[in-house]
Amino acid sequence: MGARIITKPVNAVRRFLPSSVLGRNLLAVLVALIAVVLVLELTTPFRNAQLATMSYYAIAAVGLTVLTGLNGQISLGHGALMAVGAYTTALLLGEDAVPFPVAMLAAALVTALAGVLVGAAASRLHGPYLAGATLALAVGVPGLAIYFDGLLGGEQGLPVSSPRAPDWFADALYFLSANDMSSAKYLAYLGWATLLLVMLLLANLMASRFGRVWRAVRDDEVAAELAGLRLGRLRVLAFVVSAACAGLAGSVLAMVVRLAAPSGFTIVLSLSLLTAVVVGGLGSLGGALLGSALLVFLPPAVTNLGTSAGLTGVQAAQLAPFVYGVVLIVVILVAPGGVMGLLRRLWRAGTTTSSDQGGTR
Amino acid sequence: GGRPGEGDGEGGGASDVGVTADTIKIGAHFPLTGVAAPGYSEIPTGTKAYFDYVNANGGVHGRKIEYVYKDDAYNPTNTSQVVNELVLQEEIFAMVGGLGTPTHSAVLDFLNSSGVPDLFVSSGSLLWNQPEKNPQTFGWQPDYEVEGKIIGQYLRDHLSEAKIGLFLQDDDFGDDGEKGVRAFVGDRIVAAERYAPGNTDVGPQIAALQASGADVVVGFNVPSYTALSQLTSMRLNYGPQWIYSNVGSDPALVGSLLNRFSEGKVTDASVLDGVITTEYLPGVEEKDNPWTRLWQRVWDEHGGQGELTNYRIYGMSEAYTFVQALQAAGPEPTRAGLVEALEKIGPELTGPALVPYRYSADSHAGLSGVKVVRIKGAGTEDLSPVLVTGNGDTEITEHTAEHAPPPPNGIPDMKPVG
Amino acid sequence: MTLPDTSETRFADAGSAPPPLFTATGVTVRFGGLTALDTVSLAARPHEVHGVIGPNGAGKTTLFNVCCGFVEPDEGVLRWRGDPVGGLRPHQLAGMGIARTLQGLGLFAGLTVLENVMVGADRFRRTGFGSALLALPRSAGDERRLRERAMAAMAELGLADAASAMPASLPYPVRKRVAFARALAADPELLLLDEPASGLGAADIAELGELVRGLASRMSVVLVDHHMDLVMAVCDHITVLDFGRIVARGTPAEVKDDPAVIDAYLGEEADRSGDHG
Amino acid sequence: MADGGRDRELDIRGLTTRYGPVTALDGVSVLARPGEVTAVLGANGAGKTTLLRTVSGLVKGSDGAVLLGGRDLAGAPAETIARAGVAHVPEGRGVITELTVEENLRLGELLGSARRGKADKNERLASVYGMFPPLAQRRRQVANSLSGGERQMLVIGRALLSEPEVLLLDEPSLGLAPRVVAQIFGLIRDLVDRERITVLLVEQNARSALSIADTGFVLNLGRVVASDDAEALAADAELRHAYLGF
Amino acid sequence: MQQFLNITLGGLSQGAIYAAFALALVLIWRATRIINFAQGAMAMFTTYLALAVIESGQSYWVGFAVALAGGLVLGAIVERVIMRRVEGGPELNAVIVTLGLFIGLQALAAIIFGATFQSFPAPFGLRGFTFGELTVAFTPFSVFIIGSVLVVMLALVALFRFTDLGLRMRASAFSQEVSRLLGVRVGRMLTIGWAFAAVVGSLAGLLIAGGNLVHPAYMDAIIVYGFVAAVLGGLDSPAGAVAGGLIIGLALSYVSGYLGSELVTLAALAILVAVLLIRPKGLFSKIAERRV
Ligand SMILES: Nc1ncnc2c1ncn2[C@@H]1O[C@H](COP(=O)(O)OP(=O)(O)OP(=O)(O)O)[C@@H](O)[C@H]1O
Ligand SMILES: Nc1ncnc2c1ncn2[C@@H]1O[C@H](COP(=O)(O)OP(=O)(O)OP(=O)(O)O)[C@@H](O)[C@H]1O
Ligand SMILES: CC(C)C[C@H](N)C(=O)O
Ligand SMILES: [Mg+2]
Ligand SMILES: [Mg+2]
Repeated sequence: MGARIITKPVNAVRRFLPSSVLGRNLLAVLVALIAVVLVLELTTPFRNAQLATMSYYAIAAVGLTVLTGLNGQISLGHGALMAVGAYTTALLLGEDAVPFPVAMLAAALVTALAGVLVGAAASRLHGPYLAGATLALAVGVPGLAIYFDGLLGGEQGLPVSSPRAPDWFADALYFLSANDMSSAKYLAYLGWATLLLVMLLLANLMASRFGRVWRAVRDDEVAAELAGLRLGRLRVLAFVVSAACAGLAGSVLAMVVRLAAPSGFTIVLSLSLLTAVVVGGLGSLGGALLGSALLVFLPPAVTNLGTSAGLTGVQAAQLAPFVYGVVLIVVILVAPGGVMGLLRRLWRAGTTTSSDQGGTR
Repeated sequence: GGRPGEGDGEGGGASDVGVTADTIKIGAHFPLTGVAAPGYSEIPTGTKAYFDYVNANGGVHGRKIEYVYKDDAYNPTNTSQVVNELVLQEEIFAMVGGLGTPTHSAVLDFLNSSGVPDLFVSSGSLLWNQPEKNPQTFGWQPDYEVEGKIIGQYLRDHLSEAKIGLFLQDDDFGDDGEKGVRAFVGDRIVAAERYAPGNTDVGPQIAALQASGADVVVGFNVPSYTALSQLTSMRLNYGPQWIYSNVGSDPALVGSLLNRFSEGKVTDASVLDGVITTEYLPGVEEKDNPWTRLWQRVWDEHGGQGELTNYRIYGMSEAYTFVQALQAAGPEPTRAGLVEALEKIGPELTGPALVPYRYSADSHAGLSGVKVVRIKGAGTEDLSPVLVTGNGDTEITEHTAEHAPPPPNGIPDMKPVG
Repeated sequence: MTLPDTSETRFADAGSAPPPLFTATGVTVRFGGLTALDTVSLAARPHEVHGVIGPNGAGKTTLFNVCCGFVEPDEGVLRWRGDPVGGLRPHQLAGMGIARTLQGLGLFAGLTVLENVMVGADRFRRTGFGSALLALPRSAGDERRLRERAMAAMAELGLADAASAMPASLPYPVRKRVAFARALAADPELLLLDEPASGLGAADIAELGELVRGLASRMSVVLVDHHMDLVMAVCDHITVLDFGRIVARGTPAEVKDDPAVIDAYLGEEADRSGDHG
Repeated sequence: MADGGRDRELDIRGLTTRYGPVTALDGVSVLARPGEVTAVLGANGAGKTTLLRTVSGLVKGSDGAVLLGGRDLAGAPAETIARAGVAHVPEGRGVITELTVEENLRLGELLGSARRGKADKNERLASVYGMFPPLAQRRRQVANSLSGGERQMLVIGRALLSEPEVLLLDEPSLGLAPRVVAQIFGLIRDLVDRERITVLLVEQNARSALSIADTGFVLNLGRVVASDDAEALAADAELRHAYLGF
Repeated sequence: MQQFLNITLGGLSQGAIYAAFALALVLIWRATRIINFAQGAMAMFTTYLALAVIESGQSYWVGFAVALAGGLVLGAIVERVIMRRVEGGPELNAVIVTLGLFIGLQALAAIIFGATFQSFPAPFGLRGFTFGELTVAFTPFSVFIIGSVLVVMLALVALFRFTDLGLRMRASAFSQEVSRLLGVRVGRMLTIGWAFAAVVGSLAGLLIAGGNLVHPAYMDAIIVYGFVAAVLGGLDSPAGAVAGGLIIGLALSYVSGYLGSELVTLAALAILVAVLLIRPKGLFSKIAERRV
């Protein structure tokens, strides 16, 4: 088998990797960062803009995959948490603007706080009851913006003045690639830097005790409780972590879209996040990334196909959701573990022969 | 490290993005899917039909107009994405007719900072008229305040005893309209009920209007809510004089929606009979109007499936205005030139609309007025002359100029300016 | 109501044993109309294996559940080292030094064997959320310590090779030992075992018996099981429940011949199977 | 599905079952005769449960035949096999915990009356309640509230209600008090003698299983390593030592 | 007073609609332990079917029958072809598949039937009953709605409580393996569950559409409120679904009429959270669960 041959070099490479969690994760982030710079510098401004969009979906999705994949709590309401982050950002980047990193931090904090509330309620609920409550959250929270239209701008929302690239940054990249810094590209850098930071922190958590006990709580509540784990607290903590990510995602969204408006946080957004996470492969950061890419790149690709196949604009537009729906179904039917599950299965099919899984008797 | 100055010459000659020797590409965003799609998704089909018609007749300055419209599902997040796509990937020359207040707000900054002309937003919000801040953006339809004012004056002069109720969409649309109405009859408003778009149960709102004793209800709402409010008041046997803003009253659409409830005892087509509304474009029902005849011809030749509707006429009318602007921009159009030309020709611009445009160097507001009409059978009868006004305290005046018919070939003939 | 303390004192005086580590006194539990436990008392002494037996539905698991805080007794007091513990919650047990295995397996299916056992050792963690988030060296040190504890517990049960296996891939007796190791990793002073022998073959049961006897030198054990060979072989004291009441207590030998026990629980052939071992 | 009377033998021939790369059964042949209890013994992981699951159709064997009165059931869906009269008391979790005790029993009874025509269902329910008094008191309770042993009683009672021709018992003594084990074994023996049904009994506790069995098969690593009269097996010290642990 | 009465009556008929939808969810939940997010889209589809029939000149009732029959077939097909493969697997996978179905069906409907508003007839009058001077917001059609919902509820209670089929369906939902061992044709039960649920869903779709406007997304709001109603009632209980539907319908009507319609969605959230915090498994759930 082909994969068997490559395990040796892989093992050899593994030996050179740093042994500490932090070291390994940092190295991965560094590699990813280089990839991001390369991709952003080599692609068109339009792709940059799409990548910026993907970054906020992905930030929310990695947070959600921790909540749902690791801790087993389903949330159909992450869009609402993104709204909290987006509005916080919009308010802070309004009239007397604070520096945007401060706004982002504040967005994460405020949303985390909201996450404490939601998480505390959610920690008592299970399965469809949790789904129902979070679904209501998704449709309910945007209503707040309409009710407090004086502060939050009602249906129209709040405009956001997105940050411009500081000169040193633009210069540095020009020096590297001789490309100009468009605003789309800068926002993409911002989004991806945030995403990588979030992924670093989440990867740290997943490799730590928290990753383990969250999964334990997911798998068997009773046994977890007997081992001294406080179910409620751990659930709330998972919710808070995931909410903070959603808040950051909302913040990036607000800056990329330049607007925080209720119709940007419909139930469709919440459901899309969940589908992204599951299609990519529940519980895996890479899977969340893949799922977000699908969310951003699939619909326009399909619409374009439709248009070039001679469909009218309206039909082509409907084709995208149609294909998206079909893809969702097919992925789950064909690869119930999502794309990551599929990859892992392929990988394992190649490697098990070489490792000694003889069983212990 | 030293590098060439940024900003690709916004005023310079480099801005003929999207223009080739024989084509010019423009774009728009519309809700083609989702809750807002019904009705509004027809607008770009009208626009496209008219552009095809123009193209078939030689285009503008020899260039064919390529019109790309994309779906945003009425979600501002998507709008920002598809507009990115239009501007950065499709490299459109200008945005024409992008629809919706919250949606278009999301791309206002982007379009303006990228120097993309943003013409004729399909919405009557006041936001599009900020030439200082958003020099590229122009409104098109009469804004809701102007319409509200004219309705308010009508109420003051002709229904002077009535207690007035308002039925408002809970956003700028309702707010701007309310502002206009209140300016004239604020003291007689006994109830202002708002509905949240998406919540189709308007029973409580109508019940409250009924309880307030309003004998006239002014609705600033979209067409589906006109139908819903009519159905609900029928249920309650509540029969005030209804006045709907132009956006919500499309008699053809609403009438066809309502008259199908045959077994629901709404048999005759006259459900909307007697309802008051406003007009600024000749509609499908005015079969003899030369403009309508033109639109019918265009639709028959270049339309896709379906009938000509008022939404399609709306789209064609915007397209017509755009052709005028493009002609005025001259044989070598630039983005800056287009904006400049529109500002210049604004005052003398005529077309399918009954009223003049307000475009100038310091106004990007669209049409300046409406006439008040009563729906009668399939058509309408005028209740007021064509009235024009502006925002704020501007007087309402009569617009007496004759509405010119379209040119025989159906294509405007604006002379290049400057 | 009978005086709950009488039976307790009788047993407290019975030997010159050290004071009990954990006592449940006068515990009554009702589920609707059903009285699952009726003024039951139990004392767990250091270095002693205490057996609880009785017919199905007698209330054994319920008694464990009371001791663990899963069921709140309608009446009765729990004491840990003599101090009353009111409103006990299950997650407090580990911190107090009490561990329990479940009647089923209760393994975390998505965790490797090592991780399963590390969860058991979780009470020895020292660092918090912040250091985990930033993957500070402190957090890594913490992990190392937990891993060492877990490995020690696994080594004791012969599970060292299975560290990276998923529980589902293991034979049943091995899985049973994983659950055991997880309980031991908490380094408990009191170990509650609910049917540890169920589903095991004779050889495994014998091995289990030795293990439990060995543990008694370190901790106090309370054991519920229906395998009389095991119970009779490892217990110092036995409490017999029937219909939620205590019908007999004493040493294995005393209990085995108690007619009430034979009648309610062991049945006719009881002594024959008890002899073997 | 009127399958004629009872009194049919279960003839398992060369059954092979794989879980991915693991071969759990490797050409196992077992003959279980009506009116007899046939014990299947072996250490943990020998393949006993797999044998029963393959016979009842819960897992698909890759090879071999399962003949019930001459009809090959191998590969048929589990519900068809159940309707043909094979009742499987699974290892551990066999109750539907969300249903009440009585609903669980009614499911067995439904199968029984489908197979045997309408008998008096209340009477038959009552007979099970008579066998297991704890169930009678809890008939309206959700099975989730039952103790481990009570659940086991429920599953066995339910299987009996389905009027089986072949009864597959996977460790029926699991979690039961010694007295109840004796009672159940007695009951099975009675049933076999009276109704001449065919019983395949899987047990860890080889000694007590052999005490009621007529014949026995010993499995090891998915193969039959010995088969004989129950008494002969129990007397074979070497075998006992190597595979049966007593 | 009249306003209060009208708001109340309006809330009741709206609530009955939520209840109808919630009943479909409860049915499918009891029969397969899946929350069918595509319920609304399926109902929308069959409603368009009815509309096509009615527009071709047939009577309302022919269209009605066609929609229900269409639901039966659609439900069965969806179960057979798609859901079969995720039943009994991870809960979330089923959720995602139904979401995919929801998105796909809605788009398909827009492609086939167009994304425009269409009016849908009602079989009975849409004018409120009049008592002397007073007209109340209660029409013959409202009577029909409430009547149908009650009939469906009673039918479901009877199905699950008194019939063997109901027992088999529930058993299959809880444990496929054990059910199969008991000779239950699990596949058939699940198909029947989906088919029945789709019929009830289609009925809900018709009731909502009657005397109203339809477009491919017209069920969206109902999905949310219907789901909230079902959860409120406790998902397992048909009576709970109806109670939940009425509670939501009334409460939202009052909020909309007296506090402002922008608060409606928030109110739904508040009610749900308040109820679930006190009873985490809904109003009609049986508690006392044994964990160990
Ligand atoms: N939550 C509950 N609701 C109702 N009855 C319950 C509940 N929990 C336990 N019971 C009943 O209480 C009695 C005692 O149950 P318990 O589980 O303690 O028995 P046990 O002695 O452990 O039996 P086994 O040996 O069979 O495991 C049983 O009859 C059981 O049905
Ligand atoms: N679902 C499964 N997937 C993979 N392997 C399995 C599965 N079920 C059983 N096995 C393996 O098949 C072999 C036989 O298992 P089986 O459960 O039939 O044994 P058993 O004799 O019933 O053991 P026990 O006495 O523990 O119940 C074992 O090696 C087991 O690990
Ligand atoms: C004419 C319409 C497209 C206006 C729309 N209701 C808006 O303001 O968003
Ligand atoms: Mg027990
Ligand atoms: Mg087994």
